Amino acid sequence: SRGASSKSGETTVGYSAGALDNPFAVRLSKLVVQKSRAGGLNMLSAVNAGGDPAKQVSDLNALIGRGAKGIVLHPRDSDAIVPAIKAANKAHVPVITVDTAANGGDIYVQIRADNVAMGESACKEIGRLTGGSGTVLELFGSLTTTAGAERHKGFTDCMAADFPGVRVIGKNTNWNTATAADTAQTVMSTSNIKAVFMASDSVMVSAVQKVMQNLGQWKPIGQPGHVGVVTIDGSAESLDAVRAHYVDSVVSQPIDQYGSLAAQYLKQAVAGDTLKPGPTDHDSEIVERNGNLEDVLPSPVVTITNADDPTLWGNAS
Amino acid sequence: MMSAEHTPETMISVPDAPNSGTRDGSASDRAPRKRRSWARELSLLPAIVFVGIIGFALSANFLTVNNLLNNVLVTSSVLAVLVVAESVILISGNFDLSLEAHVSLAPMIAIWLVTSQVGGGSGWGWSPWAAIIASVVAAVAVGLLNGLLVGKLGLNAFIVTLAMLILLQGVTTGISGGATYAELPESFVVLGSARFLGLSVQVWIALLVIAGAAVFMTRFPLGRKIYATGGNIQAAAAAGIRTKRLTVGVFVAGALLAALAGFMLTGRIASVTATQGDGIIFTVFAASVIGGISLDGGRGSIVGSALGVLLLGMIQNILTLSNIPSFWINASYGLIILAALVLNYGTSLRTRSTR
Amino acid sequence: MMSAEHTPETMISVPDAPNSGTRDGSASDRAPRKRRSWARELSLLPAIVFVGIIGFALSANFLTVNNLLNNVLVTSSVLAVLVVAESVILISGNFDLSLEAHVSLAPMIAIWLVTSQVGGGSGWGWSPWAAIIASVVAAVAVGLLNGLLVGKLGLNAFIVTLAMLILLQGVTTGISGGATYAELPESFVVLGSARFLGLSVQVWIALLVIAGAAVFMTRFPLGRKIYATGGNIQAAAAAGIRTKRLTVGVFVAGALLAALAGFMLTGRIASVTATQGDGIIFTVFAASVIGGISLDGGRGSIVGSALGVLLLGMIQNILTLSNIPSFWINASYGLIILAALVLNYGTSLRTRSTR
Amino acid sequence: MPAGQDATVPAVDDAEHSISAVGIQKTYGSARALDGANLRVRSGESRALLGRNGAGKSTLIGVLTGLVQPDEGTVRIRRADGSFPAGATTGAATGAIACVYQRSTLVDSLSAAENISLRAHPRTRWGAVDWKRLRHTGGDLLEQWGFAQLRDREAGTLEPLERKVVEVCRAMVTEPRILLLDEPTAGLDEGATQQLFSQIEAAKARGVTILYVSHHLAEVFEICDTVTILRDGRDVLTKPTSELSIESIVTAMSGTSPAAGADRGDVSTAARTRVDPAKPAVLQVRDVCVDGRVSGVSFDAPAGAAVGLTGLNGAGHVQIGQVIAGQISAARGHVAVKGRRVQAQVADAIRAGVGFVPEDRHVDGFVPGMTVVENATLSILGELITPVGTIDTRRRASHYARQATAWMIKAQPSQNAEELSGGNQQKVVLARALASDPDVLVAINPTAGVDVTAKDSIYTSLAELRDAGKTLLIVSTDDDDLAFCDQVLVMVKGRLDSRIDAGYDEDELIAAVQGVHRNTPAAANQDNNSVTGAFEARTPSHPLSSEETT
Ligand SMILES: Nc1ncnc2c1ncn2[C@@H]1O[C@H](COP(=O)(O)OP(=O)(O)OP(=O)(O)O)[C@@H](O)[C@H]1O
Ligand SMILES: Nc1ncnc2c1ncn2[C@@H]1O[C@H](COP(=O)(O)OP(=O)(O)OP(=O)(O)O)[C@@H](O)[C@H]1O
Ligand SMILES: [Mg+2]
Ligand SMILES: [Mg+2]
Repeated sequence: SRGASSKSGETTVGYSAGALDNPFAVRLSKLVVQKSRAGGLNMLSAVNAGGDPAKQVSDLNALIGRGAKGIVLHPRDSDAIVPAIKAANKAHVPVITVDTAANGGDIYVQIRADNVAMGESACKEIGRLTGGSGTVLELFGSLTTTAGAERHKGFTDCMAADFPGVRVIGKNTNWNTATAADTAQTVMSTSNIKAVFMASDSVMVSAVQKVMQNLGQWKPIGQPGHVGVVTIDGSAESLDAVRAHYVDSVVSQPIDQYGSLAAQYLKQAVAGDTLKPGPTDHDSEIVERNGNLEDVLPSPVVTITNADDPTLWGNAS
Repeated sequence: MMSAEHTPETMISVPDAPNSGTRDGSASDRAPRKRRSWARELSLLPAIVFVGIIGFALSANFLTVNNLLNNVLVTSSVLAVLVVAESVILISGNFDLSLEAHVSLAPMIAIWLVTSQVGGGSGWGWSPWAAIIASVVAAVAVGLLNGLLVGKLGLNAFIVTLAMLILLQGVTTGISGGATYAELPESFVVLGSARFLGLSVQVWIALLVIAGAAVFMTRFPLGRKIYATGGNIQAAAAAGIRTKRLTVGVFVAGALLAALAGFMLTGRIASVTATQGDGIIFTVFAASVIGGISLDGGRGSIVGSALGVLLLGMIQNILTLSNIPSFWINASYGLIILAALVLNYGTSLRTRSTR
Repeated sequence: MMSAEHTPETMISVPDAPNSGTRDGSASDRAPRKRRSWARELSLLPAIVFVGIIGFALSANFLTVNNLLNNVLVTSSVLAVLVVAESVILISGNFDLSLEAHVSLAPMIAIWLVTSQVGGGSGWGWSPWAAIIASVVAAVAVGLLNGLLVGKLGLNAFIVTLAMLILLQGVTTGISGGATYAELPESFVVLGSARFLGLSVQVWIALLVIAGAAVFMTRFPLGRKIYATGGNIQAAAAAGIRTKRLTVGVFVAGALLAALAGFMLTGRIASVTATQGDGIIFTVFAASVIGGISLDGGRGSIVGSALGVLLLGMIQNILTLSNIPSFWINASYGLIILAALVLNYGTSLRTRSTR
Repeated sequence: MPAGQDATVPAVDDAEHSISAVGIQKTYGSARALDGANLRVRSGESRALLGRNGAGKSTLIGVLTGLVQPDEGTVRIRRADGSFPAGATTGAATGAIACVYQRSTLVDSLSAAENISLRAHPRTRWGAVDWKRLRHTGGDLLEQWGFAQLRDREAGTLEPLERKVVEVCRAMVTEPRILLLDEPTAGLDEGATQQLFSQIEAAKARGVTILYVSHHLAEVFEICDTVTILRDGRDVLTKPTSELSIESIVTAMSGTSPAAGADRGDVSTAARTRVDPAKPAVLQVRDVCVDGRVSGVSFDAPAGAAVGLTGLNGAGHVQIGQVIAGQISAARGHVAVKGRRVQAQVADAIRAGVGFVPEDRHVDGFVPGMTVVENATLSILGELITPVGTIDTRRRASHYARQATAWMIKAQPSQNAEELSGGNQQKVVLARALASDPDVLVAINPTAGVDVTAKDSIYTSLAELRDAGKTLLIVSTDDDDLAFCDQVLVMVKGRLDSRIDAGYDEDELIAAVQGVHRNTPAAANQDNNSVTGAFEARTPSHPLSSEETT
C-alpha cells in the first residue's frame, strides 16, 4: 500500500506509545523515532494511546494500515497489550517491545530492564544508608502500571527479607508530582524519616527536594540531619543532586540504550534476520522467556563515584 | 362580557404564516416541523461530513471500508454503549460519573471470583457465568444505591456519583491489588473476537443498544416519562409520574449498560486491568453533549448522541492515521472539536443554544 | 366570624423595622431566617467535625498545630484558589473545565519563554517577569475566548471548555515536548518557599483570594449581579444587568485565578511539568459542590466552598497519615465523602436538596 | 367557622362529597401557609376558593393534588371508581382529578400535544406511544381555543397565554370528575377567558366538581355556586354565591370593613383630560417594527398620563412594551424618552428613565434563591452603595420598606422570593420596576394574580405616580387595568388600530380589539399607522434609519 515505501525506498516502521504522560516515556519515544530515522528507516511519527490499552490496539491497526513493516511498542500494561501484538502477528508485522515486556504473542525481541531488580537495588542502597533500622518513606508509582508495581514489589520484598528492622511507610503517588510533594510534606513533617526512596526521580525529585528544603531536611551527605535519598530513573536533576552530595544513590535506567537497540533490532527485524539467545556486544545477554527472546539490560547504581559517567542518559544532554 | 361576534378565528395569530385563515393549516404547518425535528437529530451531519473531508485529505487510508468498519466502528463500540447509558441518565435530568467505574469493576469482580488464589483471585473457583451474573448484580446494586441517594434522599447527583466513582475505582484496585488478569475464560473474550456478517460482534451490540434505546426513548411511554422528568420534574410529578422511582430505574439501567461496556472492553483487550476505562467519562460526556444532549435534562436524542460518538471516533481515527507529531495530536483533537462546534453553530446548533 | 384586628397595614411585614408587630410576630420570625442563612454557609461544619474525630482516632499526628497549619492548609492552597475561580463561574450559571489546563499552561508558557533552546525552551531568553506577564496575558485571552463562545455565541459551556481543556493540555505538551523543567528562576519558586508570620505564603494567598472573593460576591453590586445572572439570566437581563458582558468577565477572572494557582503549584513542586494539575478539575468540582455551590447557578457561597476544600484536604491528610493499605486508600476516600454527604443530609443539607 | 379540628366540623354525609379536606396544617419554615383549613365540596358543585395573596389557596390546591404534603389533617378525594379514601392522589387517581396550577407546570422540552397527554400517553397495541392519536387529541383540544397551530410547538417556545391554554387543555383531556383551577384566567385575554368559561359550563353540565380560584370576583358570580374564603390559612366563610356580594366577599377576605370599594369607583372614573396634546411628549415611539409581530407603530405619551395598550393575543402590544423597555430590539424605528433615544438594552432603558414590569414573572420577573429585598432592588444594585463601593444594606432596606408599604408586599424582606405566593411575587416585580425612580413605567399585565384589595392599592399607587408626573404605559388585557387608563391604544395584527378615551363602554373596547369600528370617530389612519389626535407624532420629520436601532 501507499505509505510502505515512500522516501526513496526506505521501509516504513512505526512506534506506539502506551502513554506519553511522563518525561521518561516522552524521551523514549523521541529516542526511538530519532535513532530509527537516523538508521535509514521511514519511521512514522509516534502514536500515543494515552494510557488506554484498547486504543493501543487500534493504534497498532492504524500503523499496520499505513504500511508499517515493523513496530516498536512501549506497552502500558504487559497483559492488556497482548491482543495488539496478536493483531500484528496476524498481519505478519514484527513487533519489538521496549522498557515494559508483554506477556504474550510473538515478539521479535523484548528490550527491557528488570524493574524488580531496580527495586531490589534501591532496597540494598536504603539498607546500606539506614544501617538496618529506622523509618523509611517509599514514594512508589501507580500500582496499575507495570513499572510502578514491579519496582514496589522488588523494593518491599527485599526490605522485608533483608532489612526487617526498617519500618517502611509506603505511599502511592500515582506518578503525580504534586501528590508526591503533598505526601512527602505530610509524612516527613509528622514522622522521623531516616531515608526516602522515590520510584521515579524524573517525576518526583524536584518536588520532594523542595519539600525537604522547606522542612530543613535537605542536607548534604555527611552533615548532621542528612536524610538519605535513593531514586530510580537517573534524570539530569537527580544526577546533579548526586554530584552536589544531596542524593545518595540513583538507579539509572538504560534509556539511551533502549533507543539505539530498538532502532537496531527493528532494522534487523524488517530485513528478516533472526536473533539467537546468547551474550551481546553491550554487556547483556539475550535470553528466552515464555517463548520470546528478551534482551535484559543492566540498570547501574549511580553514586558520587560514578555520577559523571557519560553513558548515563541523564548526562547526555 | 364579550360579544358573540367574537369567533375563535379572529384570535389566532400566526405571524409567520402568510395566510393564517385556516386554524389547523396542518399541511403547511407540519412539514417544516417534521423537517426541523429531523434536522435537530441529525444536526451533526455537517460536522461529520466536514471531518470526513478533512480525513480524506489527510490520509488515503481513512475513507476505506476496512478502516471505517473495523477501526472507526469497532473502537467506538464501547464508547457508544456508555454514551447511550449516560444519555438516558442525562435526559432524565440526572448525572452519573460512576458509570466509568463499572467498566473496570464488573469484569474485575467476575474474574476475581473465577481465578484461583495463586492467580490473584478469590480462589472460590466460581463458574464464569455465575461470576458474570454476580458482577452484574453488583452493578445493579451500585445503580440502586446511586438512585436512592439521588432520587429518594435528593442528594446532588454530581457529587454522589463522583464519590461513588472514587469508591468503586478504589474497590477495583483493592480487589486486584493492581494486577492485570490475562487468563480469561472463553466466555469473557468472546465479545472481543466473535464476528457476525463480517462485522465484529462489538459493533452489533452497540448498534442494538443504540437502536433499542432510541426506540424506547421516542416510542414508549416510559421513555417519554424520562424526558418529562428531565424537562421539568415538578411538572412531571404533577402529571402523576413517579419521578423518584423513575430516577432509581434510570440509574440501574445505566449501571447495567456500563457493566456490559466493561465486558465488551475486556473482550477487546483480552484481559482485565484495574484501570480499564479510566478517564473515559469525559469522552462520554463530550460525545453526549456534542450529540445534542442537554446537561439540564429533558432534551436531546439517542440517535444524536450516537452521532456524537461517531464524530469523535472519526476524529480519533484520523489523528491516528495522520502524521501529526504525537505531541500535537491532543491539541489538534481539541481544536477540531472546537472548530466543529463553531461550524455547527453556523449551521444548525443555534436552535438549541438557548440556555 | 370576622375580627377587625387585621387592618391592611398590619399585613405588610417589614421585619427590619424594629417593632412590626404583625400577625405572626416577625421578631421571632426574623431570627431563624438569619440563623438559617449562616447555617447554610456553615452546613459543612458537622461533616468537618466528624472527619476531625475520625482523624484523631486514626492518627495521633492529625490534630497537631503543625499538621493542620503546614500540611492540611498548605496542600489545600492551590485547590482553594481553583475552587474560588470555579465557584464564581458556577454561581454565574456557567461551567469551566478548562481551568485545569491553566495550571500547567501558564507556568509552561512562562518557563518556555525564559529557557534556552538547549534547555528545551524557546531560546528567546525573556526575563522571568516579562514571561510571567505574557503567560497571564495568554490566560486572559483564553478566558476571553471561552467567554465569547459561551456568553456571546451561546454555545454550551461544558463542551466548549472541555474542547478548550483538551486543546490547551495539548498545547502544553506540544510546547514542552513532554519535558519537565526543573531549572527555574527564583521568581518562579518564591511562591513555594516564602513564609509570612509562620505560615507558608501559599496559605496567605489562598486566604486572601477566599476572603476577597467572599466579600466581593456578597457585598459588591457586581458580585450580586453574578448571583442574579446565575439564578435567572432572563430576570437579570430584564433588570438591566448586562449578562453577556458579565459572563465574559467571569471567565476571564476564572482564568486569571487558575493561572495564579498554576504558579503556586510550580512554586511548591519547584518544577514545571506538562501534566501538573491533571485531573484536579474533578476535585475542584467536588469541593465546590460539597461546599454548597449549585451546578445550576445562582446558589452557594465562597465560604461554603472553601469549607469544602478544607474537608477534602483533611480527608486526604488523614488517609496519608493513616496505615490503610495503599490499595484501599482510594476506596476509603470515596467512602468517607459518601458518608459525609449522608451525614450532612441528616443534619442540614436537606434544605438545599430540592432540585 | 374558623375551626381547625375534626370534631368541630359538622358531620357531613361523605357519600355526597367529592373533596374533603379537614384540619389542614402546613408550615414552611416559620411561615404558616395553612392553619387548620377545612374544605368540603359536594359532587357536582362548583366552588370558588377566594382569599388575599398569601392566604393559602395555592397551598391548599397543592395539598388536594398530593403535590404538597400537609403537616396535619386529612384529605379525601373521590376516585374514578367511586371510592373516597384518605390520602393524596397524585398517582393513583389520575383519571379522577385534574388541576391547572397557578405556576406553569409544562415540560418545556416537549411539544404542546405531548404535554397535554403527559398523564397517559395513548398507546398502540404493542404498548408504544400512539403518536398519531396523541397529536389528534392535542390538536382537537387546542382547536377549540383556536390554537391548533400550537400542537407541535415545543412548550418552551410558547407565550404565557398560550402556555396557560395548553395547561387548561391538559386538565380537560382526561375528562376528570374533579377540576381544580388556580387562577386560570390570570394572563388570559377576553376571548380565551370566554372559551374557558364555556368549557367550565360544559363540565358543570357533565356533573364535574369544580374548585375555582380567582381574584376576579365578577367571574365567581358567573361560574360558581358557592364560595369559600381563606384568610391567613384558615377558612373563614363558606356560603352560596347568591347570598354574597363583592363587598361582603372583600370584607371577609381582608377581615376589615371595606374602605377599598370606594377607591375602585374613583379610579375607574378618574380624570379623563390628562392626555393633553399640548403637553410635551415624554415617551416617543416612532415607526417601530418587530419581525413578524409589529409593523410601523408610532405614538407619543405625555407626562402625568396613564396610557393603556391592548390587543388580542399576538396583536403585538406586548412586543411594543418590550421594545420600549429594551428587552427586545426593533427591526426598524426607535423609542425616545425625553428626547433621548433608547438603545435596545434594558440597562440603557433604565438609564433613560424607563421602569419595566415584564410579562411573565416566573421567567423574567425574579431571581429564585435571592431575597425579596434584593430582587426588589436588583435594577439599582449599583446605586445603593457605600463610599467603598459595597452595597449599603441600610439604605437598601429603607428603600425597600417604602416600596413594601406602597405595594403592600406581604413578605419578610430576607425571605427567598420563590417562597412568596404568586401575587406577592408580582408586587415584588412592581417594586423592582420602580426602584430606579423612572419617568416612564412600562407594565405588562401589572395586576395579574393580585388580589382585589391589593389591586386597588396598586391602582392608588399608580395614580400617585401619575399625579407626580410620571408616564405610565399599561400593557394589559385586563378590564380593570384598562379602565384605570386615561386613554387606551388598541392594536390589531401588529398595527396600531384605534385609540379610545377613558369613559368608553365595554362593547366599544371589545369591538376595537377585534378591529371592528362601529362608532369610531377617532378612526385609525391605516396608511401611516400612527394614531391621530393626542398621539400623533409631533416630530414627524424624524429621519428613520434601521441602523440606529440595532
Ligand atoms: N415553597 C414555599 N416555601 C415557603 N413558603 C411558602 C411556599 N409556598 C407558599 N409559601 C407561603 O405560604 C403562604 C401561602 O401561599 P399560597 O401560595 O398558598 O398563597 P395564595 O393564597 O395562593 O396567594 P396568591 O393569591 O398570591 O396566589 C404564603 O405566605 C407563602 O409565602
Ligand atoms: N414526535 C414524534 N416522534 C416520533 N414519531 C412521530 C412524532 N410525531 C409524529 N411521529 C410519527 O409520524 C406519524 C405520522 O404523523 P402525522 O403527522 O402524519 O399524524 P397525523 O395523525 O396524520 O396528523 P394530522 O392529524 O395532522 O393529519 C405518526 O404515526 C408517528 O409515527
Ligand atoms: Mg396562589
Ligand atoms: Mg402575547
